[in-house]
Amino acid sequence: MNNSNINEMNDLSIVLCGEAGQGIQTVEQILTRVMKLSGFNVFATKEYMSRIRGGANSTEIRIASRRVSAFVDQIDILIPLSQGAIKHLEKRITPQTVILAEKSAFEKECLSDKCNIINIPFNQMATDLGSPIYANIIAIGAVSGLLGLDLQIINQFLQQRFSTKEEEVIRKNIEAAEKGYTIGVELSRSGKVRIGLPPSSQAKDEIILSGFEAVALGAIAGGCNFISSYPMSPSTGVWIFLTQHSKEFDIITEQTEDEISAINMAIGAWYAGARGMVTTSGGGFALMVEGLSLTGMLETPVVIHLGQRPGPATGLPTRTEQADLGFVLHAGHGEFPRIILTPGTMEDAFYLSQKAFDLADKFQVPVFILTDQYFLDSYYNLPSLNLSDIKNQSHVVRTNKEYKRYLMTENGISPRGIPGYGEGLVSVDSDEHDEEGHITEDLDLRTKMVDKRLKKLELIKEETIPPELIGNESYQTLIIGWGSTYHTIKEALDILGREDVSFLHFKQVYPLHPNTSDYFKKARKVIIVENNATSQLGGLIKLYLGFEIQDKILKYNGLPFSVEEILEKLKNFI
Amino acid sequence: MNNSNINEMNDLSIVLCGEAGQGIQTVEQILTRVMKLSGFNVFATKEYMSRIRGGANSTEIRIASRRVSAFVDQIDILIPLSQGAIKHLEKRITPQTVILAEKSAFEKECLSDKCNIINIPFNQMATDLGSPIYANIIAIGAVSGLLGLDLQIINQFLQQRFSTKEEEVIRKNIEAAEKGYTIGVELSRSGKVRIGLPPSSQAKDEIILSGFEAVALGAIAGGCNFISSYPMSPSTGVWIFLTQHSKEFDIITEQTEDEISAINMAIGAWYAGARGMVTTSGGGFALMVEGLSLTGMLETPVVIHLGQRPGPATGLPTRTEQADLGFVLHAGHGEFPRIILTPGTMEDAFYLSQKAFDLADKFQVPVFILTDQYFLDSYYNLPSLNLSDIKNQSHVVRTNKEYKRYLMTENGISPRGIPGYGEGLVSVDSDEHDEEGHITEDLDLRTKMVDKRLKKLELIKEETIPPELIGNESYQTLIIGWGSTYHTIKEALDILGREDVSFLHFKQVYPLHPNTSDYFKKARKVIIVENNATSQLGGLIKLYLGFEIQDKILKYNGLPFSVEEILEKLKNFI
Amino acid sequence: MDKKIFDMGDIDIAWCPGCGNFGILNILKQTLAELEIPPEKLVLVSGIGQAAKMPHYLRTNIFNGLHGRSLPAATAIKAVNPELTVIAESGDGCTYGEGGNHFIHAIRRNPNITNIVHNNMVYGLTKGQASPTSQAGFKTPVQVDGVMVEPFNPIAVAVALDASFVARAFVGDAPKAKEIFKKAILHKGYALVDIFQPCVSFNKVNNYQWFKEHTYYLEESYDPHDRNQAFKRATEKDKLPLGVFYINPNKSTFEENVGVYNQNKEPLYRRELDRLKPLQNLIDSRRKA
Amino acid sequence: MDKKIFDMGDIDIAWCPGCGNFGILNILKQTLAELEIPPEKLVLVSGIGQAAKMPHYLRTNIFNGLHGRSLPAATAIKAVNPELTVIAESGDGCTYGEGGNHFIHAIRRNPNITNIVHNNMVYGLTKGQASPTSQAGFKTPVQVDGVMVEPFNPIAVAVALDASFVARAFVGDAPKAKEIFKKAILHKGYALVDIFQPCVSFNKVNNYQWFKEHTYYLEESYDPHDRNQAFKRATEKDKLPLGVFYINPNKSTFEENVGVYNQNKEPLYRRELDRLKPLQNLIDSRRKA
Ligand SMILES: Cc1ncc(C[n+]2csc(CCOP(=O)(O)OP(=O)(O)O)c2C)c(N)n1
Ligand SMILES: Cc1ncc(C[n+]2csc(CCOP(=O)(O)OP(=O)(O)O)c2C)c(N)n1
Ligand code: SF4
Ligand code: SF4
Ligand SMILES: [Mg+2]
Ligand SMILES: [Mg+2]
Repeated sequence: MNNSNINEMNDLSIVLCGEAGQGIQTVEQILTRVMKLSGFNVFATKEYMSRIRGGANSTEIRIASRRVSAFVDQIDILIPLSQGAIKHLEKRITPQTVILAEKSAFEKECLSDKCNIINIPFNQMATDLGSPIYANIIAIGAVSGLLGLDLQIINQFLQQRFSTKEEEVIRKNIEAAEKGYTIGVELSRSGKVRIGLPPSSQAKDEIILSGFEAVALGAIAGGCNFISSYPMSPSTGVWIFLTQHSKEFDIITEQTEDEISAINMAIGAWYAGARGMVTTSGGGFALMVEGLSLTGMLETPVVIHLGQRPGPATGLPTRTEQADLGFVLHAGHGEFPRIILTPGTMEDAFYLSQKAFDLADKFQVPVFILTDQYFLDSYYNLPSLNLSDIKNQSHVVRTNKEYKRYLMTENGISPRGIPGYGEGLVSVDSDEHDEEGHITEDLDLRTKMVDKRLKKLELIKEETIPPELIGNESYQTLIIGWGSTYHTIKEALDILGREDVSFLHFKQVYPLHPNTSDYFKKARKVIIVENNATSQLGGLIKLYLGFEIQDKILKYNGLPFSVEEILEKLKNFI
Repeated sequence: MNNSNINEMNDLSIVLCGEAGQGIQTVEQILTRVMKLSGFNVFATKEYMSRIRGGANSTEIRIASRRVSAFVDQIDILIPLSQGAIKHLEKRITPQTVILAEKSAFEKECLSDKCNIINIPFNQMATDLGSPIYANIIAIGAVSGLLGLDLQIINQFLQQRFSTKEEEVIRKNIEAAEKGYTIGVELSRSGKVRIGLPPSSQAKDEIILSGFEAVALGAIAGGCNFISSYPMSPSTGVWIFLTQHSKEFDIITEQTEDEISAINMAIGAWYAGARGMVTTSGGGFALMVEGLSLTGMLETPVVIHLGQRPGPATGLPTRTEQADLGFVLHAGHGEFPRIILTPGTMEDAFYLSQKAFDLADKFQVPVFILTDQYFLDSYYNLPSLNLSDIKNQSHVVRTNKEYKRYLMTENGISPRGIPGYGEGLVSVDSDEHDEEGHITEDLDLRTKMVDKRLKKLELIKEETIPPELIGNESYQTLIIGWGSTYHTIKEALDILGREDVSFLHFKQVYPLHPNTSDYFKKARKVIIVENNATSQLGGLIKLYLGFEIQDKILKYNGLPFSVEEILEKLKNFI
Repeated sequence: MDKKIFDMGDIDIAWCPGCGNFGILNILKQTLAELEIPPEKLVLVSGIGQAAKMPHYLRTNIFNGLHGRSLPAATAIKAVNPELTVIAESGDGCTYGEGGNHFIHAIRRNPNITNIVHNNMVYGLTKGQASPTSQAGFKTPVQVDGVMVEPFNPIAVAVALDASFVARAFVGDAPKAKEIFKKAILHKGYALVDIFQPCVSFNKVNNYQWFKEHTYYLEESYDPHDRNQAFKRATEKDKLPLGVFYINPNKSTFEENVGVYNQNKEPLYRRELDRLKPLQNLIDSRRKA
Repeated sequence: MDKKIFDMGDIDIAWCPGCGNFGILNILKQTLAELEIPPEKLVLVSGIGQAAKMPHYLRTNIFNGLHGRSLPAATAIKAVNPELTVIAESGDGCTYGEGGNHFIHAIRRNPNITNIVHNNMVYGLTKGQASPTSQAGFKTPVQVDGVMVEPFNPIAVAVALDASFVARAFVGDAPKAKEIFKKAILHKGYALVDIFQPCVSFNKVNNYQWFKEHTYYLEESYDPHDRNQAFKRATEKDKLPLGVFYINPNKSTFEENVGVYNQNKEPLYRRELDRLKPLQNLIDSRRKA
């Protein structure tokens, strides 16, 4: 076997692959934290099957000197944790991939000569230590050794992490890490595997955030104090996070009997003075559509986090897709405005989720935070989140005796009172209603009420988050993307390094910012990238800007785009 | 008071207005039938409040020598049945409107000099006959007398209609009709009210059909043998009709606990070999959206009749609107094909509803029949329905041992088996699945399955019903409409009488017929008419044809367009 | 308190003359007045149907939501502001048909709200289809051969769900109905009052007379704390008992369970929206872990 | 019949090793074999969840629909083709949570189907949230202080709804469970079997041991025809009885009630699609009326 010199670039991709329930998540967590504490930038993402045990799941961890935040196909180091792992990743394994594994156990999966297995008897070593469960920690140690980390950092971290465990357990884990570490160092020293990856001190003190954490933290920042939901992958993480911090932040959190109840509770909560949200996925949201229409008529704010996954119906519950945009845009009978936010970065997710509550409250409309499994389940380090500009304003008014919930105003927004605050009465009604909120059959009033509700869209446009242009202002080719593809496209373009190609990322897809057309007019060529089969943002752009995008890069097998994939597909076009 | 010469045109509009529960419907039914039997063409439509008793509801009955099938503002004869009726119709009453009423009772509602009340002491006369309930029949008699009908026809009809009642009741009713008739004849003879309206023998033997009857009959023609629904205005009529004829046609009809159950039952019914449908309105359909997505994944046929009414939410439950098109087009998470039919005439409703079942069965997709309250609650006479071309083909196959429900085929359509018919097994699955219908995590197969499902859309396009062009091929101006506005726009254009203005009516709005663009290219000016606030078909045309329609005639107060309104608005544009 | 305080003034009520809903409106106003509940502190929550129009006819805060969905909204309103008296009111179809799942789970959740169900054994607003409580044999335009199944028994189901308060009333006996309403509102926890209400337009079978003949009151000595006993009485068929069937006083309420009122009794709207300091701490904690 | 006829061959089963679902799969195969039900004449209908994957592991016709919606689909399938044996099978969350309303109304409708509910007192597939049947105090990532309410009691509710067959089984006792399955499938009408099934991954409390200790069988002499008695036994708390709680043999089935089989026993798919002659008559009748 030849010696392996892994990328002279400042970037390493480690993939762990094994069965569900085998502890991949623990390895992933420890490894990313230890790497960050050692001064590396980290990124992790996972793909997994819809099952609790067995199958083949994998996590990719990127470790780099510069920031990394996107999925790559490349595997520099593969650590297979169970049979079938190598087969599962077949397409991504190259002769450059170093496989750290018990050779005898995995050799038979290597059908090609691509398999560069460095034999490490993880299991034997673990058993020697007293139990096979130490194998994972040995692997962590080995990688750390390869990278030449400071063993102290690892030991400290393990100590802290297992602090609730018995002394013996801690000791064994540290011992396991050290055993692995020695092997790693040895591999590196012997030249068998050589990794040239300088740490960058910047990362050390940064925070690590996943998509679901960023959304949840943003919700807290936005004053969320009520969440009613029904479990559904991949959206449940947001709710779990909020629940686990519900005491610190006075959040009512309730598991409902179904999604219909969830949305109606959230609406009731806003009515009574809370800032409520729901978190769900496409199928759960399908059950909330009537409730969505209710918010349109009641002019109740509501925040809906929708983590997309491949449909139709149950589809691929644990996979990713961006195929619910058209649905969300048109959901609900009747006509009423809405806002759709589509964060691309952890910062986006945080600030937009915060803003979602303010927008909902201010305009009395439903606001969507549209993410996907890939986004929610990925994480990386970032400097921090700046809270200094966050100031939530409650748009609730104290009512007086003359209060009318649907007072006709010039801009269509009626001051929103809540019951019990002031002397007035607050009446909201799902029927067409008069200014007081009482059911009406006055058909002239009906027209006025429709106009009043729709008018708000113009106001909303004034506060629309413009798309972000990444790259040169004077581009010839413009790449379009939205939501979770942000970092992947950005990294691909970085690599492409073409001055004339820029990237326009939409963080709010509806309503579109009034100046959006300008970007299209300037471009000679426009290419859209979407994780769906029918180019839904393309449709939206055609509908609202009249601009038809011919060149499309679409993917809908349940996996996110990789940087390489974007790069290659782009090359076909430009 | 001046004498009234009502239209020398061949057309008379009679409006009855009164409280809910006052028997307007009976008057309307008898009057239209008697008129038709006397050789007049008839059209009737109603507008009513969401209540069971009280309020102010009205029915318009048009009687004409030529065919009439659209709502007009004009009121030639008004018969107010209760206090408030004149006020309710204020805007439509002109000095030419002849009001047949007890003067003393209604005079005070006449604030303007527009009120031309011909005093007929209906109540007194009825009381003289023994009960005020005969007032309505007296009114029927009066109108018949005015028009110079054959009294025999009226008497015969009443005899038949009340045949289950006691002899005495029949006699009294006939007597009441005769009393009214005498007054009518007298009014006519005296010249107080003169109506020049020749009957046309063609109508006599024709059938009268309402929108909901036409849809229901079409469903029967399409082999519908299962309907599961939950009551919701204005869609319930279809279901009631099917239920009332369920014995003749072997139809399983079930009231479900909610709309979710309704759609899932209909899907289960198709799976097991029935032809199922649901009927609902926007709010009920909102609850079926997850089920819709299920049909997308299972590739189960289903037929959904959706009678539109104004939203959002409960909105105006008994009114009309065309504002659920965008919703229906994009409803459901994930991506899958569908078909949306939008009948404009009773013939359309019948033939398209029949065809809906065949299309659903053939392409294994959900098919929508999109109507609205105005359409469902209107009726007129038509020659008949031609059944000779109707031949339903069951697309169900007998399975053999090797049967695979999702067999990959060239055109994307897998032969559909049903359990218990043949030796094969039929497995359907809401998860992404393999050819056999079993859950899969094979992501390459996923892509193939998405392609397979979406591919069907191309086939569907080949069978799309093209839009109907009414008027000259060589138009300058093209009016666009869909669904229920058919007759109204048509009549307005008839009156307008411009050679250069034609009307393109969409009976299928999705997918669009491949040649549709041609119509737009030829037009100098395009004007779209929609009963909604945001021009939803306009959006669809922009999305799929890239053609933006600037000139819009929109209405969204809960009422249908009238012929005059279209005419007037058109004049602003051309 | 004068019950006039709840009057809406000169409005047009969409119910049919003679409808039992008028009586319930009246009884409810009287109850609220006697309990001295000010309109500003009360929220009437309803779904869609004839019964569900009630909130429009009683001057107070109202939340007239979707058909079948009154209970989730009412539960949340009470949880967010426990200072409010919350009454969810709707029809039998709305509550037991479309809303059946919420009915089950609201009972389990046990918010301190009152649930008044106008049981006319029919779908009124949609013109007379069978409701879950329609009696077997009841004919309608879509039950052409009559209802084939036994009526849904909300009392028995509520007892099976160990509801904290379960009662049945009849609008034809206003004084007794008022007493039941009072007990229900004063009860801490979810309180169901299924109230028989004749629909004069679409239910010609179960009219005032029928209800009078087919009901009687649970005897004075009846102890509503025995669940098995309650079930037995709830399933009687010849005559339907009226009164309070069951009380379980040992259940904590949803508002107690949600936790946010353990230390701080303020309703949510009176609390700070910005919790930046603990948020900063939480964010900072991500530096290490 | 050999139960192997239902084997799927060499497939990858997505359940965790040791999961109670394996036992249920086995018991069901055995039951079907002993009842000689051919795979072609059987339809397994399910929702979504771990339990709901069952149909994929048993060779027959399957309809794996939406979470919570197995019962409407199963009801319709049976109604459209009564020659099929239809079993609706899903988890506790699917059936009593998301599907709660269908549970109530399917019981009322009484289709001749069997409803097997894998009751592991947890949401398995979504990784361990509480289900309606989770015991009070059960801690999960979203019930951080433990479940605050009493578990949903499907047996008591089914009895309250006068279900035609109500039983509870435990997968840990295969022979007895099989007998209960058999009775349920042979029963004419809706038959509920709530079967205790340990979830080894997410429910560490209610494991095999716990179920063994907390259950016992209704005595031989127990008469399942007494509804009050059934309710009483259904609400026992210390130990949960197993067996057939309640049978109401007097209910007509949904298929009987729908009417289309009164004269003609053929399933719908074997009937003519074109009914043009009566249709022509019906149309013609509109000439006069
Ligand atoms: C989702 C939905 N489905 C159906 C309807 C139509 N609908 C309005 S009221 C009603 C039934 C009302 O019956 P009930 O709740 O018993 O009230 P009642 O009118 O008898 O007082 C129905 C089915 C609706 N508004 N929304
Ligand atoms: C509408 C909808 N909401 C939520 C989900 C997510 N979901 C899948 S399975 C499940 C719970 C499963 O619990 P249970 O029915 O008890 O089955 P188990 O996995 O425990 O066997 C949920 C909530 C879904 N698929 N569809
Ligand atoms: S329809 Fe029945 S319930 Fe509705 S208002 Fe009239 S009488 Fe009352
Ligand atoms: S998660 Fe629980 S129920 Fe699901 S397969 Fe694993 S042990 Fe069984
Ligand atoms: Mg009712
Ligand atoms: Mg479960």
